[in-house]
Amino acid sequence: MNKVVKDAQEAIAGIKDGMTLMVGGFGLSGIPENCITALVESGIKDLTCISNNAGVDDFGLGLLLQKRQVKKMISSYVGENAEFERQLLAGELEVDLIPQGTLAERCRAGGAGIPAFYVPAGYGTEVADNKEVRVFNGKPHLLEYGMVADFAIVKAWKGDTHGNLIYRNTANNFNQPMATAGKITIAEVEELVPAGTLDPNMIHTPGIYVQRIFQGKNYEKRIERKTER
Amino acid sequence: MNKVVKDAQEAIAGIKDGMTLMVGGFGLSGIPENCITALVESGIKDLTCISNNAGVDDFGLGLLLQKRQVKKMISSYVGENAEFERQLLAGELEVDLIPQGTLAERCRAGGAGIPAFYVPAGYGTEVADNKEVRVFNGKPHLLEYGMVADFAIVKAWKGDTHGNLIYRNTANNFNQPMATAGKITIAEVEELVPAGTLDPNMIHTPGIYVQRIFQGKNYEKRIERKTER
Amino acid sequence: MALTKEQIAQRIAKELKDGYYVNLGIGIPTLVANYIPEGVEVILQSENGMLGIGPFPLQGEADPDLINAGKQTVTVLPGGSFFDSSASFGMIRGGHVDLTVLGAFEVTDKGDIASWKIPGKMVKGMGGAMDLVASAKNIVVAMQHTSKDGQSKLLKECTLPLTGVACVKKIVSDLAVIDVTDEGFKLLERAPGVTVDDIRKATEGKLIVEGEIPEMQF
Amino acid sequence: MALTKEQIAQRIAKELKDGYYVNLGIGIPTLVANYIPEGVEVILQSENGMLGIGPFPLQGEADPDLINAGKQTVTVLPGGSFFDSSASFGMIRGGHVDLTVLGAFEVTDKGDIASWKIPGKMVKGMGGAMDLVASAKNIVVAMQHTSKDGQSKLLKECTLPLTGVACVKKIVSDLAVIDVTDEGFKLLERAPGVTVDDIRKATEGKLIVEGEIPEMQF
Repeated sequence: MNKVVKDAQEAIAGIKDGMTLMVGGFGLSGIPENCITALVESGIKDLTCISNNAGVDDFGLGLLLQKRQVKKMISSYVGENAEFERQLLAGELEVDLIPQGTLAERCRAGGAGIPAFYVPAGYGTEVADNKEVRVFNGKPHLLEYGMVADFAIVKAWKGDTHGNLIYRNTANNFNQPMATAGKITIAEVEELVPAGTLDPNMIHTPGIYVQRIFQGKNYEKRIERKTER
Repeated sequence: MNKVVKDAQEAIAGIKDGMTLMVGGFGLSGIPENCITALVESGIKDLTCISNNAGVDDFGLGLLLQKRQVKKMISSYVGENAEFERQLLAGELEVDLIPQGTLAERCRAGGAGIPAFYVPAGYGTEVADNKEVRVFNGKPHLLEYGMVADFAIVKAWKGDTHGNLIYRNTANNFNQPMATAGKITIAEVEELVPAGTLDPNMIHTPGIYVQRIFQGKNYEKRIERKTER
Repeated sequence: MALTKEQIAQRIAKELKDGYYVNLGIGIPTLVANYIPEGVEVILQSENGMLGIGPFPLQGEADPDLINAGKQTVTVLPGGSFFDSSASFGMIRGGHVDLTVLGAFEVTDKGDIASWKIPGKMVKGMGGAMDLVASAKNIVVAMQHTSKDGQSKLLKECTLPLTGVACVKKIVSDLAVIDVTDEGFKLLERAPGVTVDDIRKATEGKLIVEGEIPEMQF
Repeated sequence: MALTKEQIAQRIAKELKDGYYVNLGIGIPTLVANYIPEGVEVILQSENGMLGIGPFPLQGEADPDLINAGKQTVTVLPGGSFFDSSASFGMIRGGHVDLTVLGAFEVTDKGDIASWKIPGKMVKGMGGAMDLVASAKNIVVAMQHTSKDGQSKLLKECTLPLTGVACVKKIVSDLAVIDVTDEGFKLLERAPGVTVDDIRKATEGKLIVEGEIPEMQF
């Protein structure tokens, strides 16, 4: 068993034009910086990206948008990216906006073999268009579907050679559910340690979900809104 | 905010005849021993118990069965309890047997506000009787419902005064999903520490789910099948 | 005198009870944290995956791995915890959060809310707002009673795309505190110096005024 | 000569590939762990919430908080992890486990399996078996080819309540290795000294025999 790859270039091998990717992170927190850079350099295009946000103009997934490598975004909030808004209004980009909790649960469900489930979020709104409505306990719910991706790309704080991952603070966010939902899951970590180093009670993502892992480098970890006392 | 109660007697206050309880544990591992003893002493009866197993004849939920306090068991496997089998065959006990993964997911869904979801487990078997069947990706699935309980009673290794819980090894099992699904959740822990002691990245059950917590005593932690090299 | 944003937040803070788990939205709702009454301990949830939001970090201590749902750097209080987004919305969807405070463009007298989209002008996305309003046990909206050009935002029907239907329980605007009841907007309190008539004029939806309406106390 | 239980386990172990995540059921399947081929690293999953099951503990080191799905005390290997039951079955249901080995009372030539209930005689429950068979990518059944009184357990239709339908991919019995194909039971290997005719007599379901059938190698 060998899941360790050298770097982001090696990790993204096999990602092709037109594929669907899940990309972890919330805003710029917990995004897989190394893999995003490698994707930008690769020139792979027509990607469908499932990611809560779309980065900012010049960082995160914004870099892929800038280079027009993204055909479609599936997100809950894209407000920080002006280029995104421009491409969307110009009809150059398809966008599927999904309530954040539904998006997270669709990833979790995809990974957990649950093809569909009911949630109340979005009932009575345009999100409900063309969706099945069903009443449970007197309250209308929408049928939502589990989601999987060709590749899920996540960022963790620590990882081991078996693919076990630990996230740090709010950099966990979508990384944990998305890690379960990739046909192939790539994890980049700040620190890669030998199997047996991490406490088995404190693993956020068990190694079974991770096919490729590497220690990333030069993390910028940009802060979107630095707020101090 | 004060969630700490003195002991199991105080913790189970408000549990009444006829109520539905979720009780954590797998076999005898991770069961809330103190609360079970308190329930036996209380004489509360006609209980519906949602628990993966039914204990053994003289330990765990077996003690409640012995005293005929249980009207109905909702479980996946009850094979270790002869008294259970006797009561069942004699028609003295109602039993709802549910595939283990479906049972766990129904608890998780109940806690997470998902009223229903589809799973493949049980399709084509007697478990599918009277259940809605729906095909996703060419495969038939059953509609299953989220479950909640009047009280969920769980056992953790460590807990803090805010109700945050950490489980140990395979004693986690059903405790974590059930903790989310009690209208009132009671946690008994081997060690109760002040809030701020536990690493916030390593909490299995966030305190929001726990209404009452106490440090249990005299844990027997009986082993069902001691197997050594 | 219409309330300032800070005063709206201050008034909402009086809704907090000891032991509450609270989700505060972006904008005015975030300010509510500054006015938590003495002796009341509330635990703030952030839908990006934490419980126990503390104050903003000290100078030089901002942590890129520790942000709130508005992407601001924050700190974590003792007893806090971190978890993933699906777990976070499980908490919200399951009704474990006691109180949700959020902003709105428009609210109706049936409790419908529009807060996420202005067609042709703004396409940012709903974020977690639809999940929050669909499942919260108790929703308080912090908002301006009217638009800058004087149009009411407390309506019979929303003109903007909805975030959720029949969900808002209470509104604290710059003019009034209002309960959303089965019969319509029920006026509870007036901003200091604001008359019932002022509020009536600023409210397009059905307004119920019963008895003497007290001024807000701060 | 019919295989012993140990030999059935030994033969199944040859199905393991390096890097496989494997769930071994109670009984013969558990014994498979003793025969993992050299140079092959597999990680064992236990549906009560762990990856990386190690050997039974040394004398005096049994831990009540560390058991397998059969409630036996076990150990955890480096790189292992613990998680709750819903996460564990998420793993199973999501198809992340490469191979599942379990026992059976009966299997049909369409891949149906009965393994959990004998009406009027045994009411133990299905445990995780229904979840496992409904979702595993690859299911190998370890079983006796016939009952003690010589009745075939490889049938056209199960006589006992089903655990799952059209799911079994391979059978290793005391007499044979058999693939379950769209056309029926396809005989792959014979136990040493057992003839094709012996197997034919012991198999009620449709048996496909093509060409020379080799003896199993150990």
